[in-house]
Amino acid sequence: MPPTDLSPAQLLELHYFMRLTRSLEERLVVLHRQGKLVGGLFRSLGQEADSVGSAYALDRGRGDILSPLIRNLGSMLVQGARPVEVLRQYMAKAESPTRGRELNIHFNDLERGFLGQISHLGDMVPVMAGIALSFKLTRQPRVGLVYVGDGAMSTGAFHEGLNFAAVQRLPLVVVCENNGYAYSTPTRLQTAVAHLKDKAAGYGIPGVEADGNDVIATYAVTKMAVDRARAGEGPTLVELVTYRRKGHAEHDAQPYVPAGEIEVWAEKDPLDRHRRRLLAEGWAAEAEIAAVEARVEKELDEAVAGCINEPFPEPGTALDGVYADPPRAEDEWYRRLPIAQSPHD
Amino acid sequence: MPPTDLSPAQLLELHYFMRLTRSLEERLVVLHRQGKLVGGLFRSLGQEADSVGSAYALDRGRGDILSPLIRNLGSMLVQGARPVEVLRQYMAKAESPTRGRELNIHFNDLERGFLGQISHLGDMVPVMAGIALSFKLTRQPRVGLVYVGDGAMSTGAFHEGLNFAAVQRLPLVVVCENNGYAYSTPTRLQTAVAHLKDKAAGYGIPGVEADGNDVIATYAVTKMAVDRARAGEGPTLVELVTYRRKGHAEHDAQPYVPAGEIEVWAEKDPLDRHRRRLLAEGWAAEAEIAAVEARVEKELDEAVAGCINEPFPEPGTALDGVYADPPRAEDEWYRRLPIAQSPHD
Amino acid sequence: MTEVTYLEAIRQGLWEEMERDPRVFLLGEDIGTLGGAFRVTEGFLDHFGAERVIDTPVSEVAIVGAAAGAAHMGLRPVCEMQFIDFISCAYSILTNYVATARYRADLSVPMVVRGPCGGYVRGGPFHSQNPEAAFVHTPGLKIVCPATVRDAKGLIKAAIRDEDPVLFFEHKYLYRRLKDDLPAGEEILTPIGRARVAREGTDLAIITYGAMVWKALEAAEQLRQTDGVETEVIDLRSLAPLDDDAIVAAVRKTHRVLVAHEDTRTGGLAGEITARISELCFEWLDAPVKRVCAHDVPLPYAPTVEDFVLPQTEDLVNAARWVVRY
Amino acid sequence: MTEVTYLEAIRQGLWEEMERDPRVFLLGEDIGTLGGAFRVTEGFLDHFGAERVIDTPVSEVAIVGAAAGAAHMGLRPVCEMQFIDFISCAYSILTNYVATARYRADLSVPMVVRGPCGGYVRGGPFHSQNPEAAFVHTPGLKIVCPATVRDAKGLIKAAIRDEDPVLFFEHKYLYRRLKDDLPAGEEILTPIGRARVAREGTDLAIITYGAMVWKALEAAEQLRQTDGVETEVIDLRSLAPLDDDAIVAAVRKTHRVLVAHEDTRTGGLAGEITARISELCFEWLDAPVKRVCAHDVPLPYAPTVEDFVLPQTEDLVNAARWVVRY
Ligand SMILES: Cc1ncc(C[n+]2csc(CCOP(=O)(O)OP(=O)(O)O)c2C)c(N)n1
Ligand SMILES: Cc1ncc(C[n+]2csc(CCOP(=O)(O)OP(=O)(O)O)c2C)c(N)n1
Ligand SMILES: [Mg+2]
Ligand SMILES: [Mg+2]
Repeated sequence: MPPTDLSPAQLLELHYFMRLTRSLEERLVVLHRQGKLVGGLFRSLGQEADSVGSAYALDRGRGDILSPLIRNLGSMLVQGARPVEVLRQYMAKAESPTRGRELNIHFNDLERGFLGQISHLGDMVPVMAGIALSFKLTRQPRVGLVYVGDGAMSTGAFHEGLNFAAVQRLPLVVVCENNGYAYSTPTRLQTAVAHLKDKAAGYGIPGVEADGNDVIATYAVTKMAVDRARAGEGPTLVELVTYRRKGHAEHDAQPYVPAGEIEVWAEKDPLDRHRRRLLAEGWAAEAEIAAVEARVEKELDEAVAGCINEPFPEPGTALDGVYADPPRAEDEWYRRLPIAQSPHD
Repeated sequence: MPPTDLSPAQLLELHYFMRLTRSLEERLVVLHRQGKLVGGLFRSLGQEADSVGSAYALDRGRGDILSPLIRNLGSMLVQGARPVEVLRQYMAKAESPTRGRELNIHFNDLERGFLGQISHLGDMVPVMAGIALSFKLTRQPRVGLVYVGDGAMSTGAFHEGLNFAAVQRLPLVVVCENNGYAYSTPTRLQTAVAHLKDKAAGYGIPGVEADGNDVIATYAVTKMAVDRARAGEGPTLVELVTYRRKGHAEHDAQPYVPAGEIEVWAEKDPLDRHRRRLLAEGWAAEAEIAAVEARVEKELDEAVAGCINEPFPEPGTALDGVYADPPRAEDEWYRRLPIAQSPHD
Repeated sequence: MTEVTYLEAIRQGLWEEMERDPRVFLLGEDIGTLGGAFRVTEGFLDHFGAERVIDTPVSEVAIVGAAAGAAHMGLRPVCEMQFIDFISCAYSILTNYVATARYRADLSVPMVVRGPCGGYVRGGPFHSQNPEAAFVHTPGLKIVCPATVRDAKGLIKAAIRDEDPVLFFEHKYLYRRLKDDLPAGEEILTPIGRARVAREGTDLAIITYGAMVWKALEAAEQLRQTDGVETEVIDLRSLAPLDDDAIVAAVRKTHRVLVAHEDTRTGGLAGEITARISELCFEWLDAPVKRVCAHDVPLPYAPTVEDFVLPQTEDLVNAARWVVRY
Repeated sequence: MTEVTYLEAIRQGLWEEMERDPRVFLLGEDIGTLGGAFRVTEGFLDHFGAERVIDTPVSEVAIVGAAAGAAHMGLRPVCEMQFIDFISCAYSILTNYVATARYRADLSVPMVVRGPCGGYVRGGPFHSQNPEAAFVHTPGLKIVCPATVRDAKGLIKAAIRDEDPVLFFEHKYLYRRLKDDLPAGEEILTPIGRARVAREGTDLAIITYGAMVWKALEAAEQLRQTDGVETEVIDLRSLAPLDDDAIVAAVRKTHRVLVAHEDTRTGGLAGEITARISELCFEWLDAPVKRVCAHDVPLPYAPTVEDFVLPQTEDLVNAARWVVRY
């Protein structure tokens, strides 16, 4: 018996999403080396379980919405983001969800249930509090979930947003991914608390913790928080303890990481763990798992093929859509030159 | 025996500072009604003990520095701010510490040990963290103390400043005056915590609480925090529970306060309480207390007389001192008109 | 017709929009039980209830951020900054998140941030600010500054109905000093992006906005009486987008221009307007465009120094004479 | 003489000042062990120790606020913003607390806030910003933008020695692309407030700063070769205070001016410069002052759209031709 309400099919689906996350990132690494990406590449290697498991605790059918941070690609895939969208984003294609305007996984679809982040850490907390507020005001039994890192929790925006959500008892779950580092900064230079969940006490809300590399545990702990939120009991701070095995971005060789640390965490790889467990518990057979993995690769083959040769956006599209009205920004005068008549006319 | 290290003379001095705070504000009320003040008047009626007792825990001789908020007049007086300075500030006199530039008790003297606040709540926390950081970096055994209200604690600046101070184990004491309201907003709409000191847990620092209307208790609890800071053990969050018996400012008739609430707290008046205790414990005789009170009134008579007829600043002084270099801002061209020559020359 | 104050006009505008559209709700510090520091929302809590009139913690980032999130979901939040000076706390989320949302992510953010701006009230450096310059510089935001009772109502209503984020800066000096008759039955809506000719004139134009419009009108009257000079006064009303057509029309008509605002000069909006004039109708100028703005210092609060720093009617008169005689 | 990059010049300037003055210390995110996102402070932690090279939490308000407090006490903090885009988070404390401290309270705040600004690097809307306009508008702050290797060093050193708060915006496009010889023994100090003639010319002046100086120089060369037009290029270097004398001298010499910057047009610094020209030397103009700036949109990141939005050398050439032919 699975330790949660998850069926074997769902447990296998968790594996699918984790594998999809990892393989998609691996494809991106290759494309990055080939010079096909525009901008940096951010990995979540070793953290797939926390994104996937926590997002899986939401109810897409009911319209729950999450807001990922840079390492929560997995959560977006769970919510229905398609690999080809991510690839197009990273390659700045005209057909990308943001039409080449915003980077990597900074894109959204509120219908499917994910809101795109901006780079400024912390801001998504008050914004997601606002989304949760709209659920409350319109009496919809929906839940919002926002990811923060150990670093993002030090921002003023995090504090203001979570405090507001707590006072208003909003249906919001705050998932804190404690992955040991904010860029190069270890958690002990980020905060003096022993556990990030301890920060919950300052907001009068519960703080709970789980092993972020155990996808079932991340699901289970988040599910409790989601249920609590949906029941009108307000926010929960969920700490998922994990580890960032790659650099902040691909260009970061992690000189600041003590020797051996990464290896220790490689042992705890969430995909290996879940895979072993699926087999050991008899929730899935080797062939089923292999089929899922093959499906992932096939989907990614198609996704890459489907967009690799697409063009960048047309230059002039850059002026559209700053406002609903006017619909287009002014073309600067110097671009309309050379003008035919003398300027005196 | 007094319950702390305070001598009877010091216990009487606490009364002096509380009485000075209250009487100075009473003078300001009169001046306000007479139309002599410029701008609003902010009272600390009923909160004198928390400002005075906590500031008294600092060691002025060693150069400790505090930063008050709008209701911490008492703390500034303890640090050596003179009533005439406060009066000049409120009357926007040329001779006021800020030369008529900043309002009310927004002024400072780092030599005497107080830093002037700005209106934007929260900002003084990181700034005082910086002052405490300078003590640490230069290996001076000095302590910084910053006041925040129940309201100010909701700001992002508070969060960032205190978190930084905690991580750096800075010699900083954060005194939170829980006076029930931020303007009209009751504390339950400000935060979901039961006690403001609970917020300490989110920073990995101790949170302690005391009766803010008991001047000895406020002294004692702050003293512990100050000693801790001086010993290099980092920040403490000190909650002093009190009550704002007047409106946010004089113009505020407190329509939002439930009937009877103010009266309950008037019973707990910190001056009355301390006075009764001085007598009951035999720490001071009625005549000694009366002499202190007379001294307060005399000092205030002199202070008012000494500045009431002073002029406002000269208009042109407004351009001095935006920068060290250049020392004076440009006089706008329209003020240098009418010009003698034709503009074509 | 009933005579109402500028403040009451804003109140009416908010009230009518909340009655008309259940998606509209308010959030801010002390706006509920107290009705706001200036009582703009007095009575709203009782009438509309605590879910539509939300007293928030002292958290400007949360106010703006939560409004943005709610706006994405189809609500129409109106945020109050207790004093507009505190909008600076939300500068990052406004300029980075809110302003860019439609452009970068096709997100609608129909929200309003309003609050009392401006000086001449002995408020000192942190209760007198005019923060428009930094926001006018931010593509994606709209900014309006009503000068009249009618526009106070017309612009707040238009701001709430706009599909994009609008900053609404109301001048606290005008709150209770300015009164005008407003027709009872009429729905007042002032289009965003359109300036108003506050006074017709042929010799000189003063282009300005907010409370300074009234100083310009005073100056214009004085100039007529003492100098026989006819001054046109343009009340921009909308600072983003700017009404280039109205600016150009005034320049073409008068050939001499003062651009005036209460905010400090360097980097202020007057520079932008001057540059537009230079670009759009340089040929029509008979004199240099000159600016009448506050001195480049934080605003001090003693009456003598505040009055010195801020532009006064007499300064406009002086400056106008210079430009006319040029 | 050794050839160094623009980045290395900043590094040297910081290093020398830290060696010279024990009051100087650094704080910022990832500046210690990592040496900063761009490695400007690589090796500093080992050499100067963790008390003078402080890795902070992700807290721009704390960084700036703590620097201000330390500066009051006589230290000389230099803050790094990992990307200058995040300075927006500290906008309130910078403009309200830091900028006003001397004026309102006689407090010295000798501190520097530095960080990588600018686009042309496919950084998207939040890693490419040019935030100068809002700060130039704030009395009490100084702002410098080095365009050359020499000024990168000379201005960081001058900024650290200044008694007032200085924002130092370093262009990340130039970090490793720009190289120059710097004399080994000489102490390089660039005075704040003084522009530089980057190229002499008589037919037209392009007034600009930062990375755009190099585009202006390219345009000038092209204009000489193809049109026989001699373009003067003014590198402002210091945006606050602005060097009015240098601006006026260029106008008097050439009578035709383009003001160019990478930041968006509306409300940008070019408007201020245009207004100053109008006020100070209108009579010397033979053509309207025209601006060449980014389009008024958030900066998109795909190469095609980024290049479209930002001004390019060819745009300057086109614009220059228009102004010269006017
Ligand atoms: C307000 C702000 N300051 C600085 C940065 C630069 N920055 C980008 S990611 C990052 C570290 C984030 O660490 P964490 O929140 O732990 O997330 P992780 O990368 O570990 O997933 C920093 C400092 C930023 N994006 N926003
Ligand atoms: C950032 C900011 N937002 C709003 C205000 C307006 N304001 C001034 S005092 C106040 C309430 C402060 O309450 P609290 O911190 O509890 O202090 P108290 O007045 O009770 O002493 C508010 C909201 C401000 N000064 N700063
Ligand atoms: Mg992290
Ligand atoms: Mg309070």
